[in-house]
Amino acid sequence: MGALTQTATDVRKTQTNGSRKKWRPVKDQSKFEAQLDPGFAAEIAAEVEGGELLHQCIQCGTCSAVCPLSAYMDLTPRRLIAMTRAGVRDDVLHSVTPWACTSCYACTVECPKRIPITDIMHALRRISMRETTYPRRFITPVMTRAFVDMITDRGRSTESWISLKLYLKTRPTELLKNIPVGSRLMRQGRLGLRRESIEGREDLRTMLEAMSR
Amino acid sequence: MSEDTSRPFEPKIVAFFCNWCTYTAADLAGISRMQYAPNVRAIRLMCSGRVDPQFVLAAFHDGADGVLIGGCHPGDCHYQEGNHNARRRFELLRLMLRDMGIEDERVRLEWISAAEGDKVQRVCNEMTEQIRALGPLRLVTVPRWHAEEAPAEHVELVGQVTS
Amino acid sequence: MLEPDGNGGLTSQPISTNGSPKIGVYVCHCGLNIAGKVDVKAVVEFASTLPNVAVARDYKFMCSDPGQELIEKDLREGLINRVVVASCSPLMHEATFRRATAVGGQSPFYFQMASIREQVSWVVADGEDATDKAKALVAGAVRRVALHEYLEPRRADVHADVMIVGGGIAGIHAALTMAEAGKHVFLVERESTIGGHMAKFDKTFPTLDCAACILTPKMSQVRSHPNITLWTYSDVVGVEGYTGDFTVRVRHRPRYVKEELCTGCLECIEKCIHKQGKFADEWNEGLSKRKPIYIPFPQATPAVVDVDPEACIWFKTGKCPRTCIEACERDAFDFEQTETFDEVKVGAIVLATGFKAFDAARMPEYGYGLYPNVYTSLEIERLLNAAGPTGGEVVLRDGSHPKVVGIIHCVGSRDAKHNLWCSKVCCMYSLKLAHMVKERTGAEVYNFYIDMRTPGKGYEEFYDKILKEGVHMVRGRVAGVTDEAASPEEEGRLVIRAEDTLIGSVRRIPVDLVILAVGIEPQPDAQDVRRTFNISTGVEGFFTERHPKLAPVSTFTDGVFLAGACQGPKDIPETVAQAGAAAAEALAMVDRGFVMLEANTAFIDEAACSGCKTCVGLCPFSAIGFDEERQKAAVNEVVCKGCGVCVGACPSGAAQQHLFTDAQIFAEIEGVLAYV
Amino acid sequence: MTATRYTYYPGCSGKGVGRAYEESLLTVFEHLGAGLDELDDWNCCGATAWPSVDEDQANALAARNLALTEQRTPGAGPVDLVAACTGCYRALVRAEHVLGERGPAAQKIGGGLASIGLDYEGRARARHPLDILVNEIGLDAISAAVVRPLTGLKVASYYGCLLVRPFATFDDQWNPTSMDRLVAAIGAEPVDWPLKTRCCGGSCYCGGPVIGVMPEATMQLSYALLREATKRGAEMIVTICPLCQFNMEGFQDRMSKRFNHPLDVPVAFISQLVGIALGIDEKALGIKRLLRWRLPERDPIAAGVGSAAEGGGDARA
Repeated sequence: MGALTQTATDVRKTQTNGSRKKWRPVKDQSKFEAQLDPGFAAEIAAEVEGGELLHQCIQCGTCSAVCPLSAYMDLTPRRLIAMTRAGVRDDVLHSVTPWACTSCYACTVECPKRIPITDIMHALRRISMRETTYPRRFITPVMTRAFVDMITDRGRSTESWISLKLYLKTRPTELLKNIPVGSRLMRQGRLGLRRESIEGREDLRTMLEAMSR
Repeated sequence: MSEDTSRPFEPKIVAFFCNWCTYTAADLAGISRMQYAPNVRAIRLMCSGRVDPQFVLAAFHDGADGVLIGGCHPGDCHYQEGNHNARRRFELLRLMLRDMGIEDERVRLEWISAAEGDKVQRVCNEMTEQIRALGPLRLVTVPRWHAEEAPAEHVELVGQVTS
Repeated sequence: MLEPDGNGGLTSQPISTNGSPKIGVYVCHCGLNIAGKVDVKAVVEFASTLPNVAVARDYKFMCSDPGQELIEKDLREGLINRVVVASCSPLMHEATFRRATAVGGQSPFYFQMASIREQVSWVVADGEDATDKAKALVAGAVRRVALHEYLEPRRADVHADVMIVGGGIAGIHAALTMAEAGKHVFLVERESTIGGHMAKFDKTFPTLDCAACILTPKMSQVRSHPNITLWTYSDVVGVEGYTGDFTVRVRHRPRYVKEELCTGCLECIEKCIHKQGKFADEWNEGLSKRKPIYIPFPQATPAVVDVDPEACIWFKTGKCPRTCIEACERDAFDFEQTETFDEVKVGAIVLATGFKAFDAARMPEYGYGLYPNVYTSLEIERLLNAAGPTGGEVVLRDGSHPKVVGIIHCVGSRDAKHNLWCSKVCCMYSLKLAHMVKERTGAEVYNFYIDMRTPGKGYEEFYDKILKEGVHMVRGRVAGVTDEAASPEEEGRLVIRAEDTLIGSVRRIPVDLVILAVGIEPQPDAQDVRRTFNISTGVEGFFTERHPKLAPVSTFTDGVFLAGACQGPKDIPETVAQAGAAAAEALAMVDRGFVMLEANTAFIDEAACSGCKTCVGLCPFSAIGFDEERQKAAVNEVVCKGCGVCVGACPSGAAQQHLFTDAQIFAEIEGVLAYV
Repeated sequence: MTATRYTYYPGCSGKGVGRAYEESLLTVFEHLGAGLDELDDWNCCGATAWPSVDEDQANALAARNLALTEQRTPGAGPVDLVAACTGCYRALVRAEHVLGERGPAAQKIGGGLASIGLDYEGRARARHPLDILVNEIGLDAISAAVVRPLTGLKVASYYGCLLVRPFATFDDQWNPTSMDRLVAAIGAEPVDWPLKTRCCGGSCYCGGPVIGVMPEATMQLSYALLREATKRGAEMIVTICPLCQFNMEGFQDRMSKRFNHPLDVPVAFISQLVGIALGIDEKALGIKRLLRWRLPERDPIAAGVGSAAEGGGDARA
């Protein structure tokens, strides 16, 4: 196959082929007012500079359409904003969407209402870290924690250590798949095992502690 | 005027708004239900160029803690250049007020177009905040050019400065 | 007579007075608009304690007939001789209550208003604060009105002619309405032909009648109407005077052809030494080429050719056989033409300067200017137009026909990065274009919209018809147009990326032609026009009407009226309706023959005038003269516009302003501060 | 050329997967008479991970580096901090913005800095090396110094997310061109393409790329870039972000299998390519650290062309 006919996505006409799916009972999906948290939007707005703009969202979907990762999210960014505004706190904080965000800021820049969507994603991550609602078996929250711990301790990050630790912890199979690349990187001096560190480690801790007070 | 010490200090601000731009902007703020500090009391003039420095002094004399003058943006004056006159006069007035020990924050000149209801809101709120922080107007020093006549009451000041 | 009051200010001794002041204070509830926040009873009680107050009352709606009758009755019965109404803004109802005061038998200027709605109940959060502020404003008005003096209302004659600026459908309709009523109309258009944007369209929604068929008869009527002077290639460069008596200076730019001689035979275009069109034809949005000598479109009015000096060889090099001149049997060419000016007096002015279409290149994500097959809606209008560059065929740049077409709504509209407002017409014209493109090409058409807005007579029905025709509607704002192909069917095509928000997934839709439904924005020179005519614009740049609901065609400058999209986005039916309204209001004024002017002119107290001449130089209208012999300044009250700049500057307090004397303002200052 | 020296912030990746970036930048700057001096005891910028824990702390981390830069260069004037990694660059610019607004967040961050005896006066500004190369050293000076013009080499410039988002500091947000202009200045042929700033999936996240998290998504995203660039004739992709470079370069074998599309596209740092054109030794540019590298056969290093260019350069100098 020549390069020109290559596609990133397997685009085929969907055919049912008479295949059947197993019936599973569907739970009551209606949202009762009592289940919603009317203060959730305000909670987010307080976390993020300009966050109150989410009240002005017109649900145009630009964020979802520019998002490079939206295809892999359980809720598109637009839906996440709508649910935040409606106060569907539980579902939002359990969503994988904020964790799939790569912080590329395309949504923030393109939003016709200037809603700081990326920063809202970060805020949702913070809350879901605090309340440990982040998705299980998903590496990013764990990695974030490990990264923050490493910087708090040493002031700089050493990629090899974090990657190794986390692959071992969460995705051993991925580690295996990436061994060829990893070993080449090591040979080429791009993946060392020497742990980076700064002299002002004490300073850094003092500063961070001063700020968490 | 007796000062009620049981209530926290609430500044009184007299505003002179030109009919065409700033007064209309204040109407717009009203129509748009923009809430702002109740401390500003607006007096409508046809043009900011009508503001006589005496008005400002009279306001301070009569108990105002601040004076706000609102006119059209430069180039937008309904009467061609009344706002330029207002500005020139304002600069001189400010120098004089400084000598009297009146802080800069207590007098303010703002260009607010008929479309800028939000600016009325912002300026009124800002000014109220600033003056609340400064506290009530107290004339501590006497203008330089009247030093020999001290102690001067501000009743006299108004007369002396302007006559 | 003005005398120093020992306070540095001056006390007014009215020249003529109606006796010692007996003031009536009337506090309006305005339903719950005021009473819902302000304790009206408390304000009335407070007012009754103020000096000179004889009567204090409250009423549900002071502006209603019974409300006004309260005032009139108290005046007639002699209970009061001055009036304070505490209600809405004076810009709203001052005239109403002045009239009531006059009906009650006093000079209408024995009246002062306290705005306790716009200034108080609508902007103060706390009820107690609001009541206090209302009291202060009432006190200011009471103190001031005691010093009001007897004034005669001023009357001025109105010039019977009118001017209309802008020859689009709004200007055309207003001009014809007034001309039919027998007024002489000067219609000034900056382009070489009238017709405006409407003349470029093929069909109009929702009826799909042909734009030219309904517009061109009106255009020729303008041309032939004995009461209309049509000036194309012209603009207004200066306006002086005031309502009823404006002097307008108009510049005529050279078109190098004598309009009165040219018959529009177009022989000269044929004979131009350029055998082919070579220059972008603005009328066709640059989609075709024209010669240096051209006529925008066959029904251009006036049907006179234009010479483009930027393109014409004669103008550029001075070397050309000028075959055009030879071809002209009427000897209509005049290559020496220069700018000329006219100055006319008119009583009223209608501004109908229209809009500008949003420049699609400002949104690079849609690829306009980058991908040849991304068009703006105006370009498609030209392609659809039988008189357009393709004779009405919708074709791609390579001449082929599109099989799939995407129409992107809200381009430049509802976008904080560009224009915040909804342009109002795009939903409907996009549906129209969808229908016509589908009809002409048989293509599949996708409309990408944020919200569908189809309010209007027959509009929702039109939407329904389009849905029935099978046009695809995708609810989602398009994030981008790209030629990046991610699947075989996308190869070589443009791909539109949008979230279909109703199914909750991002869709990539390959199309051959993209139409950008560009929005409406103010003309780029709207700010200059605003200054010339002394009116205002909103932050977005559209001209501001006097009142958004109750005075939608007049402005704060008396005698200047608005019609069409220069005041805000509008479709054709609305524009025509507004143009008719503007014409009617201008007519009402012109027909009456006189206007009442504000009494707030300046005057000089000769006894106090020191002859320093400060005021003379300051007056922007040269209304102050100086009597050298007596060394006194004097105000010409006819010319004075009542700004009070001279009054503010007069070092001796000799210059004063009716209704805004120093004494009155000092009293108001004291009033707003002394009590609450 | 006068010797201008800049304070330099390598970022964690500059010492790891982006080592070749650092090596080539240092060499190329030195060669062009503009040295880079590493900021003493710099710390991690906070990346995009720290804001997921605490936004103010993230900005404080970045701000410590800005404050150290000011401390290093006393005076009243502005002082530049050249941040190589795009992610670090954005984090530093963001801290500048937040501190510049003087709001409550700025106060909190200022308090943090004060607790370790530091202060950010607002003099230090983050600069991107691309900005310095194009707008300070200048394209004219660079093309004058070219000894090995890369004539005919088709290069797609990949800018990544964070150079122009959310802050577009020195280039256009929708269509940045500074790298393309640089490519043209060294004689190569820039390939115009629509994905210059589309996310590569690598996530500028110093803990490691997203491929570990969502391998399928990441491969789709980087594959789209490689496919589109090569489809438009690019023989090489150049970039300015260590993680983008790694992500596009490192997984080509896996992508080839996944998408049944043989891929072998060199992905280099722009500084490496500039270095090659300037005639700098490959070793000093860290070329061997790349997983795949090749200049096309028609490599115009032929003596005639090379010396002609050199002559031109001399004439200008």
